[in-house]
Amino acid sequence: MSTAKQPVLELRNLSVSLPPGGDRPFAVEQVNLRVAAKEILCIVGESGSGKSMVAHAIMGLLPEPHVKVAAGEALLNGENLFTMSRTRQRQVRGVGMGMIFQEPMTALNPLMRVGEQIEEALRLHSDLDGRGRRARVLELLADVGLPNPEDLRRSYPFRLSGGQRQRVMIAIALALEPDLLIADEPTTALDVTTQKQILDLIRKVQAEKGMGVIFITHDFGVVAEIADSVAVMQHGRCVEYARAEQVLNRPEHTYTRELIAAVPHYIEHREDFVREGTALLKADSVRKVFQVGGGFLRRGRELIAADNVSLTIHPGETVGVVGESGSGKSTLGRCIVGLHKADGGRIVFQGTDLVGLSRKAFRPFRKDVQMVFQDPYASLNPRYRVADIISQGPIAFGTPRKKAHERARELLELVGLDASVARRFPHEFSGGQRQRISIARALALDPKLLIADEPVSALDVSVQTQVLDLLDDIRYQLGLAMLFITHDLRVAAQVCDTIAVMQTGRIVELGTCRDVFSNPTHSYTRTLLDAIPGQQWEIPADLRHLRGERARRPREVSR
Amino acid sequence: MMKSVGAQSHGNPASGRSWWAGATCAGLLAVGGVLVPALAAADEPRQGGTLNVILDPEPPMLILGLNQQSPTQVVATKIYESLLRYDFDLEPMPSLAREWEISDDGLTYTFHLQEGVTWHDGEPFTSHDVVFTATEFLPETHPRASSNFRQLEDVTAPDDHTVEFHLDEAYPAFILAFEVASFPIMPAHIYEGTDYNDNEMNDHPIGTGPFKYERWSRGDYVHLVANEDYWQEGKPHVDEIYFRLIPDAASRALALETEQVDISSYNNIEPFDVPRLEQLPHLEVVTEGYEIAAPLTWIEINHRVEPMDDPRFRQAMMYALDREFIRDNIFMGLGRIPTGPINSVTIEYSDDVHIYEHDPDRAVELMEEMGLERDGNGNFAQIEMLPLPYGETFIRLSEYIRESLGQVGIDVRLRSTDSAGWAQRVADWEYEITNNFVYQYGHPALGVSRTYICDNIRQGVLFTNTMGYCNERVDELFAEAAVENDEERRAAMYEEVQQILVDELPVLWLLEMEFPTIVNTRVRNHTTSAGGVADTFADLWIDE
Amino acid sequence: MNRDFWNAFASNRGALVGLAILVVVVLMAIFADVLYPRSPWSMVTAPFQPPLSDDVLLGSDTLGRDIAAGVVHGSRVSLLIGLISSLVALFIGVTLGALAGYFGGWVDDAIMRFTELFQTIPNFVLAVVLVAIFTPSIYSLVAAIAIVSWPPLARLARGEFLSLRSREFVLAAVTTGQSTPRIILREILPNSLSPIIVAASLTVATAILLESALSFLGLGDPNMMSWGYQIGAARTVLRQAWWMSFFPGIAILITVLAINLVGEGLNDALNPKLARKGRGR
Amino acid sequence: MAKIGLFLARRLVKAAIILFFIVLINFALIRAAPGDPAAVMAGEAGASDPQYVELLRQRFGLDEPLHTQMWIYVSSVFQGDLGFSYRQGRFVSDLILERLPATLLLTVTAFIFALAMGVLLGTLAAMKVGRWADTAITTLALVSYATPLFWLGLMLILLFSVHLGWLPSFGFESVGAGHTGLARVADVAAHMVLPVLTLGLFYMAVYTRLTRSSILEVHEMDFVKTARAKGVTEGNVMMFHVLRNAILPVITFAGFQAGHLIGGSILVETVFAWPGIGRLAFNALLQRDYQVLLGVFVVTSILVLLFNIITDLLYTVIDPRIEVE
Repeated sequence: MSTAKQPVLELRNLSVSLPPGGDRPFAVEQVNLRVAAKEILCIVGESGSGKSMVAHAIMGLLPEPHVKVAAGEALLNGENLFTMSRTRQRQVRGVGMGMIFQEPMTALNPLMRVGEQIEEALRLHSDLDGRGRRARVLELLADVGLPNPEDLRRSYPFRLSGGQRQRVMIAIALALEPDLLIADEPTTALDVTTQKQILDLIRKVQAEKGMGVIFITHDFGVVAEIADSVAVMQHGRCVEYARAEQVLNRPEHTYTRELIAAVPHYIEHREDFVREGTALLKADSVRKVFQVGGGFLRRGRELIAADNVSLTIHPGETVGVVGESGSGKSTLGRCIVGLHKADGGRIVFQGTDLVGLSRKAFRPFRKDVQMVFQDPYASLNPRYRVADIISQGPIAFGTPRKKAHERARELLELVGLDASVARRFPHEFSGGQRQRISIARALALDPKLLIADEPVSALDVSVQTQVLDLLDDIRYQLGLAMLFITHDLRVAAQVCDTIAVMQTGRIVELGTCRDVFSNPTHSYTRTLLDAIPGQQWEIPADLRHLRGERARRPREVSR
Repeated sequence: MMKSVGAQSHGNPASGRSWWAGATCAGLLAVGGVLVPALAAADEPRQGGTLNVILDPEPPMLILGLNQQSPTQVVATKIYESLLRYDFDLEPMPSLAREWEISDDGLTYTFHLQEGVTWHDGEPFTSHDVVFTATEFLPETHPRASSNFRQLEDVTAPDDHTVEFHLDEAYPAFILAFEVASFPIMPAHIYEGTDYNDNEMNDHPIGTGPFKYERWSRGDYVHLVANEDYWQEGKPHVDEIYFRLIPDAASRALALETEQVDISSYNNIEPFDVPRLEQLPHLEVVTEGYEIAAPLTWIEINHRVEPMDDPRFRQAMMYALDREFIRDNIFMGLGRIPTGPINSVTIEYSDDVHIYEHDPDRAVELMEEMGLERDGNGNFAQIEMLPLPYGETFIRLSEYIRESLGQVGIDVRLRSTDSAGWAQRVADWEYEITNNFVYQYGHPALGVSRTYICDNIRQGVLFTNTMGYCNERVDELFAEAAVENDEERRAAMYEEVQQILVDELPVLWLLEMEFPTIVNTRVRNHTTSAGGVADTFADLWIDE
Repeated sequence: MNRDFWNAFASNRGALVGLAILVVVVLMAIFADVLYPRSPWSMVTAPFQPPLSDDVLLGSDTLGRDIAAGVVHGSRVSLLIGLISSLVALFIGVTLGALAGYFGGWVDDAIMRFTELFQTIPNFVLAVVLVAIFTPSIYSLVAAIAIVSWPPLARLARGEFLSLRSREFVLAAVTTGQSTPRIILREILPNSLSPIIVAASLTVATAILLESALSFLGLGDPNMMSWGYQIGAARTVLRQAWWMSFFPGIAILITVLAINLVGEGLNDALNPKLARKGRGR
Repeated sequence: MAKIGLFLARRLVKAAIILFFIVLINFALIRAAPGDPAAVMAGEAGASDPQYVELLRQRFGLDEPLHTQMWIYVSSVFQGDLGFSYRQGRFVSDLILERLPATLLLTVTAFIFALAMGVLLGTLAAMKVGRWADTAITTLALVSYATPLFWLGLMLILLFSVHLGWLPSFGFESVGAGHTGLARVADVAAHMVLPVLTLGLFYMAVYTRLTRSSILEVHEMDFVKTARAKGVTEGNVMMFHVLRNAILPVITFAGFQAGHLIGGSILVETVFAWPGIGRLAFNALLQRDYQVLLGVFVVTSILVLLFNIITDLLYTVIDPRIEVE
């Protein structure tokens, strides 16, 4: 457990109540935690575990009166945050503790200059005069590694990238050198390379200032990267709380074990895919340009989303396209499936160039190329029953309704759902189940190629694994080719035969999965690999085998 | 015949206008003016004070020679004058003409002008101005000049203060043509040789009257001040007049009530408000001063539409209407129930005609007699009515007509139009029934016959025989009576024509309308002639 | 689903009150001929009878017509015109908004410029002109009110379509080969309806206000007794007979209020996410 | 500065194009009206002489082909000439310019009143959400939002002018009272109270509701949490973080509503006998004075466009995210 030193923060029996009528009475139930100076405590859990509520309760940011602290104490340097006066609370915020939020795009006031926002805390809680505050702002901006502090001070948030904003947030939180820093999923919305920088920064400032840190995350990779101690939360309860080394390597609670087992990680890969016969799909110098910000009497900027992109997919092959946001990976997928019209190049599918085909001429190919989308909550029409959703494609292509519905029930079983759910509506399902339905819909047309656009990134890790396994299974069973788009190299590593790494609209590296991981040739690929959090941590062997088996299963011969 | 003018609204949007033209009045020989005592008993007039008069709607301009709508008249009659004024019995009185004679053959009218009269800009007023007005200005600008002066051969000015009008045919009614709105004398020195409509002085009227133009704040008020050089010594009595533009009827009533204004005229005040205002101690209501107009309102019927071509059907409609109710509840007692086409105050009126009482049963009988049958809803006929779009009273009236006719089985649907649409539909005979009111100008030859004679069935022209009624005997009687010098024979002819018309009911006469002039009791001598409020106000004074 | 909807709706007390009032008004409209079998135009008593006089509950007007009968029959016109013109506006607005939002590009540009044009002309002025030009009748009133009411609905529909068009289930419909009309009508439209229904319910309220304002200015259908007409007719006798304008005005006020309340309730029930921002945190 | 100039130029071009179409639409609409203007004019002048009608027709160019009339009108509008009112014998631009100040005074005052009160009440309600003050304000807003403004005007007259006698019920000022200087200002102000209240109350309700919901929405946003986490006082959170952001949609909407406000002034000017262009328009409409009506249309549309441009400019000042380029 944590050090014997006087803790900076101690939570005793913290319970946070939810408004009546919800699915459970408490968001957080009887949580006990301690954070000492220079300690980083990671609270890990899946969505709905109550981990963010803990942070909000400490900061006094719960959406009262609906959600409020029901019991317990939070002692900051021995002083109970829940019983102190409002004025004292305000003083403690900022001076005693600072907080960083998940979404850097919305956490800064869009109408205030960056400098003012940092200064505001100083003005309230320090004796510095104007000049002193300005100097301190510049110092803070430099401390969090932002270039040109002088210019940046006068910028508005909208001009900053997500990573830069998160740095500004850190600067705000650090402005008064608090004893405790609470970081609520501060890197979740960031690209992996940025995430690494921010993690490094937090670790650096924490070491320099000797702060205690509560770091909330869902990612065990991140935990492995920075945690001194770990608390695992499930359904509002803390199920395991111990030193990081112990939790990571010798987890005790079943739930922790499941979570860790589900962490995607690079594993010794199955045998390389052998390309046979002619390519199913051949993309050649595909180019896509968007007009941005155009309007009446005004030409927009050109944004090149895909430039000179070439790749091939053979029957039975899974090609992973990996890249950070804005790299053009989704654009590529959508060009192939015909949602975007490519501006240049050729996309040859079984001998036919799809680029430039009219809507009508494209239609027959729709059957062959299907797509699974990212957001399970947005990809199913909430007004239709599951059976209708799945059979919409076949019906559009002339299958009798009754037959299509029968097929839908078969497909439901194929994706691991009960056939009886066909009559239900999407809102009755969880995210993972919806993603299964989404897959069933894509399969309904018996496609030859499946485009999976970040199919698991909106899901919790445990569910992620199941869906990945399902996709992999189905691919084997049906002999599908798949284009798997993801931002997460670890995920790609689990399902892909071939990996294409994209950066700003171009493919910078293309090779077998093994090659890309073990022998990256492009510096960007190396940067990406480097940025994967928690690389030095090996998932305990006893958990690893749970997943290894399937991955190494011999390939079935594709039909 | 004359086709002078017709229906007017004074209250609402579009507005009314003109007076008249001349007409033959056999026996009406030139008489020197005798001043009729003013209506309000005069104490010693007090000098000074400000008069506030309601003006509605806003006149388009104040140049009386170019525009004769009633709001224009209310203001401009203080600025401009004519040769004559008329008393309540339509006898001429002197104005800019001090004396006048008419030759025995009725062809020459000689006017002797007042001396020492100057225009507001200081220029002297002479006979040249009169000649210019009669021969140059009005023929070009006055909508009815061509008919007023049809018999006019020429106009001469023997000297600066004498004018002679020569006619090519005797036309006794000509003596009535010198009322100020028909014959406002315009300053020759300003208008001669210019484009009258585009004269730069058009926004600053120059006349000879007792009040001078001072300021016009559009949408708000017109301000006139006393003319110190007025030719009648010691007049006018008040220092200034504000004509206040108050477009809302309720606000106008309130303004009278709160003494913010002193005078309202025409239908400034909705009839509903009159009884209440009349009760207030500081207000009096006068209905004199509209003798020339003598408006008569009726239901106009398109005889081209069945079954209204049948006199029995028109009679049935008449029997269905309770005209006393109309007078008492819609016009709030302002008016008299007419017996026929001629207003009871108009010359040649006769009451020896059939009287239509309110008798719905008779109405039903008549329609059954005609062989009409009730439809599923119990209606004998369906009629569309265009309400006259001139203010609320007429809308109420239309609603009343719909109800009353509905009760005897005539289903009336109202169809709204604006004034333009109304005018076009009526003129083009594209209507079934409508209501209308028309001025009579004192004599049947001037304002009555035009409505009923066959000659005047002219498509596209308003205020003609738009019903399409035609009876040759009626034409004959009107034509002969107009030139008949013998009083008895003329009376007999007019009596006959009235009897025929009352039997055949070309239109359904509803009411001889009375306009209320509502005046604060501190104002004296306000109504001194048939011009009423549209007179000079030279004699008007304000008591403490 | 329906139960949830009703519960969400019923949790807004104002909405329930509004619904109750609206039901009363609708019943009044339906049973007008039972309550007051005679035409509201018929002159049943002496003019200017004050409220609570012998036979006229709310007094009589200048011609002795029963104000209460007018108020009861007037509800028909208000509801009829409010409803029909809103439906027409809804049709125009949703059609244009859907086309603009779905097709984007120059179609969107053209339609939105067109919408902007109509939003720039002061809408009441436009309504007055339209009714006056095409002569007041129930048809011209409906048309004029619809013509000035559609732009906000078009903008709303466009926004919904624009955001739904790129929603993944719509993309899925494209990739599974659905036809464009089907995508618009079956995939997007049903999902965009909630906010549109709410907006449309508020449009009904606005339409009733517009109708009353036009009638007040004397631009109502002369054969249909309406509240605006009653107030317009009473304006000149405001001093003698306050009841003539007071009661019809109250009728408009509570009807419009009720519709707004119901609209808010619908909003709470149909757009739970938006509802929260409107009320407590 | 140059950027703002360019922005303005672009907005003006756009406004001109919209204006062009508005003029076309209006022209078409009014031409669709029944009734030959010349015949109507002649009829009202009491003359039914066809030659006189023909004369009028020529005099006012009504005998030209329609497209010529339209083209003449459109091109002259863009030269600032709104034509000549034959009914009033004056230039339309003069007529409108005379009436414009009264309307602007009324609408701008009502607008400012509505906006100020709306934002104030909305903020108050949002701060006291769920408590009696909120309930009271929300109810007031709901009721004001449902009140027909012409009726409200009448009721206010009944109460304040007729029964209490506190305020004048019509007109712009007490004409002939000879007030000058401050006394005149006070006199005009007294005349303005009821019309401004009547016109403003509805819009106040709109802005109140909008401000309230906007504030509640912004209140939920992350950056407000950030501010709280900094220990900013609730008052400052409201002033500097919430209100500033919440006001943006209110401004957008308010800019949009300028046109409605001018439309509403037709009713208010009619009820209160206010000498403005709303009344001018209504009278012109009834008199079929095409030139004046078209003029009023064009001018009110220009006002709306101007209002929109001002709103946009204001927006760029308040919101740094809006690029003026």
